[in-house]
Amino acid sequence: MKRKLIAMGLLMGSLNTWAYQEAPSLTTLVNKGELPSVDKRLPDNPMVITPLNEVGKYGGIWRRIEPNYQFHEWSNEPLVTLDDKQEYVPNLAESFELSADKRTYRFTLRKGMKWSDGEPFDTEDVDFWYNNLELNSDLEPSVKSLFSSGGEPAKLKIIDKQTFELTYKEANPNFIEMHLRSTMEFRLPQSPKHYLKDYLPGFVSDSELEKKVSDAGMTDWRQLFHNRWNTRANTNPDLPVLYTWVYNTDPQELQQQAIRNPYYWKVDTAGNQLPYINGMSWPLTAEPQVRILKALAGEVDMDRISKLTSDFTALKKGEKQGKYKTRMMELDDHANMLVLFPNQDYDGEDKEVQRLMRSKTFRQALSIGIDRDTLNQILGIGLSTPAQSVILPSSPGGSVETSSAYTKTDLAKANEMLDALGLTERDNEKYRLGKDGKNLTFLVHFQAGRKISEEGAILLKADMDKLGLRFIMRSDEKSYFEQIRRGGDYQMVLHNNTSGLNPLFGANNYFPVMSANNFAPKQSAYYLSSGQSGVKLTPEMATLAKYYEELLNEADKKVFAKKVNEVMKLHAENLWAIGLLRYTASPAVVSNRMKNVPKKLYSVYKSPFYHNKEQYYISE
Amino acid sequence: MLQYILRRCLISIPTLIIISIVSFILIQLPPGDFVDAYISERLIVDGSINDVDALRASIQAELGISDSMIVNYFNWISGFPKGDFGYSFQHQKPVSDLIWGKLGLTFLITFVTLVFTLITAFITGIISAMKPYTLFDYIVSFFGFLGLAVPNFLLALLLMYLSLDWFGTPFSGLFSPEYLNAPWSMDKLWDALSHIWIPVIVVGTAGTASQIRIMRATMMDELHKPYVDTARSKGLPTYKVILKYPVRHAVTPLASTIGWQLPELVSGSAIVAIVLSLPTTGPYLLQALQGQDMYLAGTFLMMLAVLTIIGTLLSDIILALLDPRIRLS
Amino acid sequence: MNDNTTPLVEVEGLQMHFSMKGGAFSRRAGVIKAVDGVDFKIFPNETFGLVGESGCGKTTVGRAILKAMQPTSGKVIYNSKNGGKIDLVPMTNKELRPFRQEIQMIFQDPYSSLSPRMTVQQILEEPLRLAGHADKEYLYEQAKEMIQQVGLRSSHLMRYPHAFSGGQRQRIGIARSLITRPRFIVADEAVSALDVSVQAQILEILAELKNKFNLSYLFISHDLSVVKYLCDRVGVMYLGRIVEVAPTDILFKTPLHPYTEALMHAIPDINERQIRSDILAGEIPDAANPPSGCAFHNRCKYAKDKCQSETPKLREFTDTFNGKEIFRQSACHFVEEIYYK
Amino acid sequence: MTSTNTTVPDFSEADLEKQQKGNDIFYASKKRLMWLRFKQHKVALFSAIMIILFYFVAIFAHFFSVQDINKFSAKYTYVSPTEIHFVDNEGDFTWPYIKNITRRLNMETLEFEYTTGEETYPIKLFHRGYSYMFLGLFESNLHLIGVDDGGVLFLMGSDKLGRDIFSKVVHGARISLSIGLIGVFLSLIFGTILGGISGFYGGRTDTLIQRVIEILMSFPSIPLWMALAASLPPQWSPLVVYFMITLILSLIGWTGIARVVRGIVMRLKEEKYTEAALLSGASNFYIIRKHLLPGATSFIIAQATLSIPAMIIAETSLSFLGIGLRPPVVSWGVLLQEAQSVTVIANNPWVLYPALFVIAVVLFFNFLGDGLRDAADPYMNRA
Amino acid sequence: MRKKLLEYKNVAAQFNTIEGQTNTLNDIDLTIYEGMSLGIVGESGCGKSVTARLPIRLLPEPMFKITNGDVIYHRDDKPFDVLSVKQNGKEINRIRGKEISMIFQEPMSSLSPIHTVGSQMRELIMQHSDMSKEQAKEHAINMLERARVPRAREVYDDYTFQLSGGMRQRVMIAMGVSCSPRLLFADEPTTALDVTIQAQILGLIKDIQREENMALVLITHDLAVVANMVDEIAVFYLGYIVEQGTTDQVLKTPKHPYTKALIDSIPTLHTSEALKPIKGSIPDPYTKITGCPFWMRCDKATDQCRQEVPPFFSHENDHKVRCFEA
Repeated sequence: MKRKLIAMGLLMGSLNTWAYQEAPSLTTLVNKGELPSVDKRLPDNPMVITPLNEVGKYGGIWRRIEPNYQFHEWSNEPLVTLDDKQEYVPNLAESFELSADKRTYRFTLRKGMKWSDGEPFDTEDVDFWYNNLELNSDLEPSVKSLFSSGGEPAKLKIIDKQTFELTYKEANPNFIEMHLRSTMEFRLPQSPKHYLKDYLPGFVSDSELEKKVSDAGMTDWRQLFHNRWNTRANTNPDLPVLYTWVYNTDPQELQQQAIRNPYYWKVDTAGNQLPYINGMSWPLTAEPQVRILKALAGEVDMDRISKLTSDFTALKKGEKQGKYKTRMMELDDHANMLVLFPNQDYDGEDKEVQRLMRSKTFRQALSIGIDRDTLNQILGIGLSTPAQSVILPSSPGGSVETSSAYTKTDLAKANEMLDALGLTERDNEKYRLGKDGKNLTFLVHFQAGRKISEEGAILLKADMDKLGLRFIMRSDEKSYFEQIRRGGDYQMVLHNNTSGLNPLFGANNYFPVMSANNFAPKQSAYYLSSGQSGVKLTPEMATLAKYYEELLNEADKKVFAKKVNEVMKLHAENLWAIGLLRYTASPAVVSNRMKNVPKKLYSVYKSPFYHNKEQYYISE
Repeated sequence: MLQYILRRCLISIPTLIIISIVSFILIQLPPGDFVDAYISERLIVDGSINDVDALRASIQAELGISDSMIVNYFNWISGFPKGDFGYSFQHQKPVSDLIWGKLGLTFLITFVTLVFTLITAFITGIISAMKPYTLFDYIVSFFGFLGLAVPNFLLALLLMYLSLDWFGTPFSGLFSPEYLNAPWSMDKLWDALSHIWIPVIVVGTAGTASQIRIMRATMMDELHKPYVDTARSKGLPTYKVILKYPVRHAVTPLASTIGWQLPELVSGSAIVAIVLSLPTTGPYLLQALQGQDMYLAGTFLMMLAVLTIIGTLLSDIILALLDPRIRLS
Repeated sequence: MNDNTTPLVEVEGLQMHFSMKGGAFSRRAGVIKAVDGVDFKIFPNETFGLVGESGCGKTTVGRAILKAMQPTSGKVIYNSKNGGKIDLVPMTNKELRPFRQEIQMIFQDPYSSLSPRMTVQQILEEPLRLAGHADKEYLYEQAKEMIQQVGLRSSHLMRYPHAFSGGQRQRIGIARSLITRPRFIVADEAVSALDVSVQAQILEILAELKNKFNLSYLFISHDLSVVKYLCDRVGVMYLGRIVEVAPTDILFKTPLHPYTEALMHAIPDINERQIRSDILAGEIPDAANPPSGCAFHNRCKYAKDKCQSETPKLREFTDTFNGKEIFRQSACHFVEEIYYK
Repeated sequence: MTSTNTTVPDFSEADLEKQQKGNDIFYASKKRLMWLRFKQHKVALFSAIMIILFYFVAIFAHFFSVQDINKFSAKYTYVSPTEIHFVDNEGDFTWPYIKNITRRLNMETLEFEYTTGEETYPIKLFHRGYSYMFLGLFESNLHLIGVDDGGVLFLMGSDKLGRDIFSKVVHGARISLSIGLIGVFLSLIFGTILGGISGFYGGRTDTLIQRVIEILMSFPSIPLWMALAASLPPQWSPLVVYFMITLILSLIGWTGIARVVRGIVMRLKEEKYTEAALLSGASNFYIIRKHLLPGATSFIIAQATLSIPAMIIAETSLSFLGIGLRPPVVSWGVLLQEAQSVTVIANNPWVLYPALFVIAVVLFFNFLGDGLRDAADPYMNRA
Repeated sequence: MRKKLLEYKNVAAQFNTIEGQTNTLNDIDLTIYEGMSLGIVGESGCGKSVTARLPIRLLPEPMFKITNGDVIYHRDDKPFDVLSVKQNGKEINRIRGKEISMIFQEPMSSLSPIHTVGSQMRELIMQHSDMSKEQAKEHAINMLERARVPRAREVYDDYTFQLSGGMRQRVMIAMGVSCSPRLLFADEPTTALDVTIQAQILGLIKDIQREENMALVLITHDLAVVANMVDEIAVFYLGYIVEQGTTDQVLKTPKHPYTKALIDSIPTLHTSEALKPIKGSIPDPYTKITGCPFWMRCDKATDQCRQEVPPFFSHENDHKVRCFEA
């Protein structure tokens, strides 16, 4: 009965006659006069969230375990977001419109929205954020791809207090999804003008700024600014934000925490200001082992605990004692956890290696020589799927055929193909000699400390031994591994594919157009620098690059899917990247006291967050 | 005495300078630097950045570092007299804001461990030496050797797991939740001391073994010194003889172990802290080293060395206090 | 070439000063004059005794002559077999090498002076090897002969030093020092560490070998009675200086220096029943801070004002003993007044 | 009764010798004395035998390993140590045999569960198993023990990749034990040379070297290792890294040895027999070669023996932190790194077996070093 | 009649070490009377120090084992068997330092270098009396002055390493007599000292013995030292007393070949006879010797000497000799 009334009230919400409820702790503050009443804190048209199961109760602290530096990632508030069905849902912006030429986005912000310190949030902040921060070459020497097209930054036009337009040079239909998935890059929700301008040259006098910098023990105003802006880590608890919970601990404290944003702009269907949960807390650092132990001890309410599927068992066994449920948290965007990339741009001494890596037959032979089932059994405890390095079959343009091409092990066929390439002679250790009669060695780099890679490397080497191919697996420290990849002179790397849903997010996995491309790094550099550096694109790579440009501007979803499928077919046939296994889910725990938690959990990283985390509540 | 301390301090200065240079070179040895690592990460997130050099220059300017190691070194070292140890790139804070708390806790653990090992070695060493080749002696030396043989990190891991099994909560950290963010007070110190036993046991095991051996050996030597006979010939009861003479003499070599024990303990606490997630220097140093946060790593290394130098100094002073021959000759 | 009137070794103005560094807590520094101008001569086939209490510098003199220490100044003139008179002081280790086999040393401690890792044979052969002999047969023959000379048997050559008693070890030490057929041997407290009965044996051997091999000894000892037994002439040292030199017989009969006199009285004697503790008051002064004038004045019962202010020189005296005229030296201002009254 | 002839016969000796007969201690060399003394130290003797055994097994790692450590098996991940049966179905004692196992994934806990089958496989001695190069000389497939195809023998269980942990331990011993040896060898070279120079020449040289040692010792070793290991050029091959780690360990390890050597050299230099040689015209080189080094050897060996376990522990610690050796290199430290997960300790505790070997070897080395140190100077009581 | 103070009755003792067994003492029969001075003379390893340490049980038991005999201490005319009580027990501690005290050979190592002279003296005085700390200090300074220590009050607060060897031995003596013991053992008190200092110290010991009227046992390897110091002499050889008598008896009319040889082998200052060394050397302590301990070095040894240990014959005026010939 009551719920019905509430539902009716919701319809009248727009009339602004609604009386909202708030958390008891805030009511106390309001009564003391330290905080305006809830109606004055909420925007005129707060975003209404339908609780997953039921309207929750206020209170409690959500004990987490994720490391500190991800706070911004899992707190971010995009302009527009996606729901379960991948439909657009308004968020910061009440509404948005994309122009017919797909170049101009018009966003309308909610009227009366406020930063967590009560200051109003409007297009003035947007202007400051975009023109003074994002396009400030002192802070960002090159414009992020999120805000550029055709080599030029998008133009911001402020229409009024609530409305602004972002105009790209070329058609750019993917901004919404891009800004959703590049949470680290979209920093509007933590860029309040009224606060940050005090630390930016041009807004304060140089001498004043200099004093602030030296008072903080720093030497450059940018050090101070990044510190205030929480750029690389949580360094500033005073920064006003638009988040659900506001970081409010000293960054050096062992136990970090965030408390509710009294000006948070979402309400539930009963008119209760969200979030229900008072705050979050998480340790400054937690070793992988400590995370598991804490989870087992029931000291984590909800979080991903480990990246290793194999940790599931231990967590599962401790459910009763720790009063939690173990769930698999999906990494929906991650296509492949192991991909072998033969470098098409390798131009080193060993021309035989170069010849073979550029041969489609060779790559196909490698692919069918890999025993993916065993890999799956060992690395994914049988829960993974052997797959090529293409997007998920369920994504637009994906298909089972492309995903499973050349994944069936056929040693006889593989050997036959290798023989056909002239690799018939063998040395005294039974390894194949090159066509030139010399020893044939392939050097594969992988990132040290990445368990999947370490174990995968051992298994892969065993498979290659069976083919008579001498693979040397080299583990490299992370920063050096990145350096090798950037240099582009390697033979092969064993790494992952980070783009399973849409080939444009993580385009380096499919197109030779960006840095961090693993199969044609030098051609990518050529493309990226418009011919300034790198190696000219081969025809087949040029084809891929052309597809990329077309997809960037393609707004029609069907055409988009069709073109993606064509790209994937190219990949499945040519195997520039030899995929091994799909990502498996990571074990997570959900405490029995956490309510309104969806069945399906997604990882925070580059995905639509925890679903409506503001409507979770705690009930003992 | 004062003059001696002053002179010892002066002697330490060139040592410190060399240590600072060595520390700095060490952390600069790996190829690439923080800027490189940072750029790499940026490129993974946003692969469309094409002007890497501009990015590098901008970040270098912001961080106030140059390509020249020497310039960076002098920038760093010149701040020391002012208490300015440079800027932490990872934490975006002056190093001086970051290190003291961790060093304090490192010191606390090291100090408590030192006291613990000294007391243990003192008592068991005396008993072992008084009753050599008895069951007690054998048990002590067996456990001593075992302590030496079990790698610290393994012990830490096992204790952590067992504490979950036995007490239902894993041991990690140094404080109860209510004191985590509390300012330092007697209660918090007490709380820390009640948590400190696992790291102390873990770090202390190896050192205790060798100290017991030293104490036992010197006690056995001293027990047969002529002055012990003299003391006995005076008709003093055994306990008075033992405590006043051999024990008093054997304490000196035990005290002199403090000097080299300290670096070992600091090392031990570093690795244990990494396993147990203790907020001491260990994990931060490792993180700083791996992240090539050079000023932070360098300052940590330097401070740890200074800590041990101070330890050696203290141990020398204690020795001088204990032994009039050093003090007066 | 050598007759018994040309000195084999002449020590002239030998000085050995040590600079003293301040200890950890003290900044005290200064110079210890361990040997402060010592002159004496040793003739062929003569045993020259050097006696004095600990810290008087007698051992330092011995080591300086052997060049185990580099003297601060002075000369050590050695009348070598083939090279005539040479001053050892300015010579380098390398230059000294040819003369090493002519000058040897016997050590005090029979335990530390033999390497525990070598057999007796190896120990005995070592000096010969160092002198350039390599023929195994010859080396063995020499070792065998020498071990027999000191009263041990050739079967002992195979043993390690730890199998021997102190006296036997000292014999091995003597054999080692004699194997290169030296002409001059410095024996530093060679019998002090031995038991009374063994001490006598070693003294015997030393005396016999001296005549057999025509040796000269510098015999350093604190024990006047031992010196008396073995030495032809004796020099008495006190605080870095020689205070008296005389042929043994006459020295012990009529000393010409109050210190020698006191020393002799202090030695207990089986045949005497009176402890003479009143003879010498006080203790030996600190070498770093010696008394002014005659260093002995503060313990000397004859001391006068002059002794405090003026350092006495070593003066020559002529005496008659058993009808012969004998030259002797003393460094006392009042020899005439006290002893030739 | 006065003996005036030069030979003073020890004529009591003939009689004495009768009693001493059989007491060969009088003819015993220094080395022999050490050995006699060492033999009395039973624990040390036992440790020495065990250590030799360990090294023997490490050298012939392939022969002693049951399975190829490069062979992994998806069918056998995390198998607990194989149960060896001594009693057949009739209840009679029989030649030890094992039973086959089959795997099933428990979908509830996502855990592999193994059930024992009925097929039996006897454990064979000198079994023909996988083939390998015997010490790099010739191909062989002989192994100490093994079972026929179809059965799997995991003496200490298997790891995540289905590899036999026992075989990995045997292979890991190669690296871990040799790191200790090589590291100590390098430390010995540095330590002996620098300590020797320091003790022999004294003066300023000594002060300088002591200063260097002081500085090195005032660095806490683990942070220093972390810094050094992090500074290894990453492009180096695992083998080079292995040697560099050893070198790093020894760079820090030499200080202890140098101090010992310095002390001994200073003492031996003061020994009168050294002076005797010097006064016979021996050169410095002769003194060092003939008197100082032989005198110091036993102490150095004892000290070195005590340093080896420290190196082994250091290797495991570094590898554990992930800054030392890394898979696919197999060392005990790497094996322990695989065991560092709580999940593993809880579910597959047998992965911790390598730790027992580390502990055992370190214990044995310590006992051995202790025994050697005691035996090093049989004259100690005599002096 | 002299009053017995300490009696050794047929004492035999051994050391059992890893290397073997030594017969350290054999059939020691010795009586010390009140106020007498006795010299025990012998070469190293003859058992003279063990004899001194035995009555106050200062030996490393159980490595040191008494296999036969009794040691009786006569206190208040009540015989007290010192071997019957616990080694470091209360009964022994009552005697140690108070009734029997010792002066050791090396004053350097026999005094702790890290404690002050005062601290080491005071503890002894306070252990055996009811004196307060202050009183004990005054008493100690008094004793130091009696031992002719100059600046006694300052020396009281000095550390022993700051003193010269002679001064240290004076401190030892002052300490040894500070509780007015009835018996003072002086174990080679002057071996480490220079001759001139030796003379001073010997004089001091003799003076103090006379003043305090205590018994003195002076242990030395140097016959000349005892000649000046004691009334009676016991000559030790290989754990046996081979000769015992008044000083004159032993030195002027020695009866045992060893004593004779010993006297002959000492170079003296005032006579000019040739030395007559004893042939051979002292056997290794682990050697088992049958018969007379000296037969191997004795010219007059007979078959009887080789097989039987001679009894300790008493000759005229209590001059005892262990020799068949005498």
